[in-house]
Amino acid sequence: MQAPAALELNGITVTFRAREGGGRYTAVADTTLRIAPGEFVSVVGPTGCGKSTLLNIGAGLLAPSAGEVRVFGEPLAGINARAGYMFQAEALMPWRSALDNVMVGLQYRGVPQAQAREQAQAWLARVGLADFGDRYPHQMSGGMRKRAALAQVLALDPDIILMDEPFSALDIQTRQLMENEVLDLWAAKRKAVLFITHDLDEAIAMSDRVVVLSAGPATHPIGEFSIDLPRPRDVAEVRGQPRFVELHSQIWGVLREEVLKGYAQQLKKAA
Amino acid sequence: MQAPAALELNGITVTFRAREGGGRYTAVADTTLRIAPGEFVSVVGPTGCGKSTLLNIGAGLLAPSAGEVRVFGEPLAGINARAGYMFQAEALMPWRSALDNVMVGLQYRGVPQAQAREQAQAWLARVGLADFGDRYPHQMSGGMRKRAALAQVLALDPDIILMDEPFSALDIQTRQLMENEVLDLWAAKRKAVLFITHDLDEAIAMSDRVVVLSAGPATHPIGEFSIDLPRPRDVAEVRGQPRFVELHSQIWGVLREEVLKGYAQQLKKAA
Amino acid sequence: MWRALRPGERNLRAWQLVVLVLLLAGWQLASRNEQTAFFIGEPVQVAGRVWSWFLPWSLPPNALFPDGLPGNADIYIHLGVTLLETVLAFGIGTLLGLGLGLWLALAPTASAILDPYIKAANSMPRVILAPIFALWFGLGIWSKVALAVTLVFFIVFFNVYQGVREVSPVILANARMLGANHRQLLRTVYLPSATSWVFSSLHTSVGLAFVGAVVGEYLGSARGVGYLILQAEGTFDVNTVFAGIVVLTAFALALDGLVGRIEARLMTWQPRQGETEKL
Amino acid sequence: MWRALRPGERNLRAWQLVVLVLLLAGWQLASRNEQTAFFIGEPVQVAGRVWSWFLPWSLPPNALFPDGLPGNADIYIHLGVTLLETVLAFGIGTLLGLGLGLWLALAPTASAILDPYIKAANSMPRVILAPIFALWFGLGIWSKVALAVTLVFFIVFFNVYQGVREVSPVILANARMLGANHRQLLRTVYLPSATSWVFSSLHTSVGLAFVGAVVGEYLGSARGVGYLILQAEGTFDVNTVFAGIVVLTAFALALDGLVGRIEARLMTWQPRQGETEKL
Amino acid sequence: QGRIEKPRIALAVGGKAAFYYLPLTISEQLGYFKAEGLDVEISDLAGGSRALQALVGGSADVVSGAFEHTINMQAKNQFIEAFVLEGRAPQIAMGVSTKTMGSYRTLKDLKGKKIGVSAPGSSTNMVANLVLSRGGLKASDVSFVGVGTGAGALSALRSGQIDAICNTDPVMTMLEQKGDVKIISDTRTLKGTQEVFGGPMPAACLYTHADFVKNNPNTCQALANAIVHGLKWLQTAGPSDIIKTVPENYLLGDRGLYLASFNKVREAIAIDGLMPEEGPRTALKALASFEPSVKPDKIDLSRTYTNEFARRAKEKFKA
Ligand SMILES: Nc1ncnc2c1ncn2[C@@H]1O[C@H](COP(=O)(O)OP(=O)(O)OP(=O)(O)O)[C@@H](O)[C@H]1O
Ligand SMILES: Nc1ncnc2c1ncn2[C@@H]1O[C@H](COP(=O)(O)OP(=O)(O)OP(=O)(O)O)[C@@H](O)[C@H]1O
Ligand SMILES: [Mg+2]
Ligand SMILES: [Mg+2]
Repeated sequence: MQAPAALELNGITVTFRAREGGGRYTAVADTTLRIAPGEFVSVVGPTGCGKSTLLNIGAGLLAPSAGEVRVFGEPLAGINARAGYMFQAEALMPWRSALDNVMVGLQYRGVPQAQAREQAQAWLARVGLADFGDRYPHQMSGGMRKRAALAQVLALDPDIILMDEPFSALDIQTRQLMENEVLDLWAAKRKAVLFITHDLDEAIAMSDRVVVLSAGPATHPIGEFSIDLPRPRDVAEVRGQPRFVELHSQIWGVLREEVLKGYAQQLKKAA
Repeated sequence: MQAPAALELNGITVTFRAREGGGRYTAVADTTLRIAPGEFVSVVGPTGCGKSTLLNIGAGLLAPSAGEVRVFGEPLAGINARAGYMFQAEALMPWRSALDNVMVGLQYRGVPQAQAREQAQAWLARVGLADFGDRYPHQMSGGMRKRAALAQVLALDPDIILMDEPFSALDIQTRQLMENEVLDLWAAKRKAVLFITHDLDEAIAMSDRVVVLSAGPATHPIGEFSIDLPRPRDVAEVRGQPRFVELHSQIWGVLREEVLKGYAQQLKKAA
Repeated sequence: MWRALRPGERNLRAWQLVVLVLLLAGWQLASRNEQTAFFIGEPVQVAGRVWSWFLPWSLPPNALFPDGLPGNADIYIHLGVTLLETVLAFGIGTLLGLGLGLWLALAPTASAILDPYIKAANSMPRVILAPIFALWFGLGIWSKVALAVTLVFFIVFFNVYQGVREVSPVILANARMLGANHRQLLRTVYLPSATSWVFSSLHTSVGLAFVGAVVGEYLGSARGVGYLILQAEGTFDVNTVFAGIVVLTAFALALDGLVGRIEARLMTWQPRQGETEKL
Repeated sequence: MWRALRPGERNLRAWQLVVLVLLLAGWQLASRNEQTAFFIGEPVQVAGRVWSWFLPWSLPPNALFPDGLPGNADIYIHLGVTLLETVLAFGIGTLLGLGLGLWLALAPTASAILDPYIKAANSMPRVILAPIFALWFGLGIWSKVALAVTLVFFIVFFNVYQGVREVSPVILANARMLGANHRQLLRTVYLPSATSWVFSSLHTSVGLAFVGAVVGEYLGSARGVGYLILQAEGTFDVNTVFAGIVVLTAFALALDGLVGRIEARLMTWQPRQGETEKL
Repeated sequence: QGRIEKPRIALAVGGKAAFYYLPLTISEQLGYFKAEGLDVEISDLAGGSRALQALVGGSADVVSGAFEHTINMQAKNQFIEAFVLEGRAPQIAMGVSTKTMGSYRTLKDLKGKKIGVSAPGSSTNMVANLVLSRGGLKASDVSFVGVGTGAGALSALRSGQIDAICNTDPVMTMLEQKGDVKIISDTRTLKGTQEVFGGPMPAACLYTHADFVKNNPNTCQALANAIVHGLKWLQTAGPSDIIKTVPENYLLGDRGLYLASFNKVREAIAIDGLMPEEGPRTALKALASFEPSVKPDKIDLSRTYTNEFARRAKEKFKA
């Protein structure tokens, strides 16, 4: 018997009611995805294909129109309490300073105030915001807000980590620092990670497996690639390895075709 | 006599009142930047250094603590009416559908309704959203919102285009399509463009000049690189050229050092 | 069994009816006590009064109404007057509140100067002003409209004022960069963004417009539902008083329903929960 | 020259004073007409009345006050009663409005069922309910508190209700993912996010709490500023009526100032304009 | 005299400053309640009917109000008893506007006109009805406007918004003095009352629940004593005494006016607190003609009042 997957999406279909009375839009169709405990899975796909939607399903924030979600073997009803979710959109509370935002999850857990503050401060430091704990979100730059959100999620030490383009607002250098931070954490605690990114390099450098989604509507996985690069990896160095380049061009081939297909559809319709 | 610069930032310093009574934070110090008409300038720098702040100054949304802004030779007071600004944060009106959002600027200009609708629809098609005109922002994916915002700004055909990480939420393929779209537009109409990005490839592939900013606080330019790659360029192809690689490693050298410096400062303080 | 009865979207009306019946039953029970009945009337008698007001058919004496029930159908003129006053007050008060709220929210200096005066005006007991309104506007409908306007206005005003100031700074900056002038900003940014604030205040003020009109009539008039209520109070006819209240309440709910409809139409853009479709 | 006089942050108080003086001058002018003065009083006489109420020193007859000005210092008991009623009503109404608003905003089924009843209750003319309150709460302060609560409650309620529903869905989802339970969501998301809504309603309801207390006293009491006003109206002493209104208004402004302070403290997180420092 | 059962009395009155309730104010000001060992708290309400409501609701023990209320309440099966009379005429006068009805000759001229009353359904409305019925007019031939008993009433008439007014003092005296109205009927005098009501019409009195009277005889006696004491004082008081006794702010800011009004209504003030024999019947007749829900044959007038206390009080203050 296999151990149950940390997160298991079985035949998920998501149909949005497009607008009042109007038609429907099927964002995701019959998608199955399993993430084993301790596995790092990246999802790539053309913009607007349904990646965030899938993550919302996995987090329990959105109920699928069809299909089933299982968390460590249990069917999911309501919020996925074992997951931490870093949203694509900005989700910091504007009425709390950076430090208070990072603390809030710990407070929910009932961690004593002083200890929560200490842990939160340590996390802020790890994402390079040690000096900015007293800033309110509107006083931070876009990248700083993203890092604060990252600290907020990681501080809780969840079993499943869902991340939606966490590093897209960071410069390359900071990005690599953050990537290594996440990889270290992952390596130490063997979390299950579901990671969305547009950066194929990033996806390959970090993951055990990369899943490519088709263009929408009715998105579904069209390719899965096992990344057999040796661990531990340093995200900056791994990019030079020949196996990396090989995987990159394989995945890129699939992805490129898909994006162009989606885009061509669009242009054709527009014409 | 030289023609006046399209946008001229002279010795700009920006100091924020950090919080109630508390100290101040000087984000940008004594920065001078000139963009000639028809010039494409990219700004790169570590996250949180002050890039968006500079753009806000150039747009007239923020008054500098010291220094002066000139637009085509005229000192700027209030909003910069000749500039279009694509924000880093999400700025679509949630109560308007994508199409209405793209139309709104045209409506402000008094373009007749039917014509505005037609133009807006054409722009939506150019950014690959022809089918999504009736979606409200919360019904679009992150990347779709970004593209709608791009269409919103470009539809107005401003003389100066300010863009703050416009493509960071897009997949590589869509991103290149959009980059080419912007380059085509720029080539056809010779706008002055001030472009912020974290992607050095993108900066080099698109610009006439790349400005590197130092880490904050008191950010200021620490390097300027003329990009002498031949035009017209295709952003995907240009990356293969040896001169590209050379420029890349030059700029990268400056930037990398700066980022590490800033980060080290942070970590030291945190320790 | 319990699942079918559980309150939900399906059986909402049914549950509302249950609550209504419970209320009426409680009322009827309470009115068994003579002394209490003196204050709260009896639902059956109240219903009878409403019947006489609206319907032209008399009922012969029966168990519930030992004296029979005349069918006078004589409320329409009173009701018409009160509704007219209410609708006028609601309209005028809302427009004034919107206008002044927008203006002051966008003119910080004027607002800072006038601020204490507006708050002072809001804390004046309106009832005491009634004679002054009667002097200025006569004893016709306009003095009642004026009184009700003073109630509606402030509620709308404060909410519009706050709503405008809550506009997202990024969206505002974006609209300004897109070239919106003052009027356009108002129309395309401030107003849509303040809509939910405005409607929240409208829900409160529908009720208060009625209150204002009735109290105005109550303080001096020749017709209107408030006049009927006052007359009934003078003769200790509490059933008529409550019949008047019931009728007014019904119309207030109708007007509020209208406001709710407009709101729903204007707010389609808002995200709602459960937008995925169950297959 | 004009620049120095131009309204701005500096000379705000001065300008407010100018407006005040203009208002008083207009009042004084209008009161030159005998018939008008009969309704709006004379500012000087009103000031005299306020003097007698508050200060223990008499003035000898003079040009303005041919009969002299007694220094009775006798308002304190009345004022104390009215203030107590107001503060109680404001506190209770706000708490009830907050509580019920939060509850119904978070319990969609209950809110759907109760919705028409709450709106109906809001559209009841409170003046008519006064005798019922007197029945339940006696003629002491509690019946006045009850009346004022019915005014305050609904305003707070509707705003809280709407405010809670306006919470950003992303922030809410984030808090839920971070493991907030119901109570924690309330405390860390719904309440902070609804603060500006709550305060907007508090600004309206400070005034209405006074109105409710005074009207309650006006309808029947043995002391309180509303009682003084009722007495004065019965004897055509319009100056005293306005003196009462002036005194109440001053206190309403003071209470509102307090609310404003708390608001400013709770809302520091909001972006303000002009955060750059001019050197 | 026995122990007072309830020394703390909550007394409700609707519009205390009016002449209608002058005896109450006098007794209060002269400390006669205290002298009887009572601690009376007088709550002023916005109208006589509210005072009655306070009594029924239990928030007041005793009301100073119109005698008709006792009949009204009996029609609703509540037994209320008057135990000392303050006024023997309703002090209501009716006049026509000299401005809009300069050519007034007979009551018939009022057909189709607007008549201001203090409130629809109130005793001023009833008096107006009775006056009109003497001219052969029905209530539906005119329209009644509630104008209150304050400044609003004055301005409504002066600005021509109403053509006639039926109101109490001081409103009527003020209008009369300025020549704004021509009085056509006057129940401030006994003669006018006789004309309008066809008999003596009891007005203000102290009343309370019949049970209360039964259970607190000594308290009622003390109250009656205080009022009768005040009535006695009023018999002999000169204008300067009145001015000195009544609270400063009741004087309308114009002593001359106050005294003029006082002289008009003086006759209407009761002499000894006793209910005249004919009075209740007159009141019932008037009320029944005005209000269909009051059925004369169902009312037991003997239960609406008692003269027992007033009689004893009268004896006490004979000296
Ligand atoms: N509430 C909604 N109502 C209707 N359609 C929606 C809704 N939410 C998302 N969609 C649609 O579902 C599709 C997938 O959206 P999603 O946000 O999952 O894309 P994504 O893959 O995350 O894209 P990106 O890379 O741009 O973030 C899009 O076409 C979007 O328009
Ligand atoms: N309103 C404000 N009050 C105080 N500090 C502010 C405010 N706005 C920005 N800052 C600070 O100014 C600095 C520069 O911010 P800015 O947004 O310009 O950075 P950026 O270069 O755009 O970063 P990113 O790449 O992350 O978007 C940051 O340290 C930020 O915290
Ligand atoms: Mg997404
Ligand atoms: Mg930025």
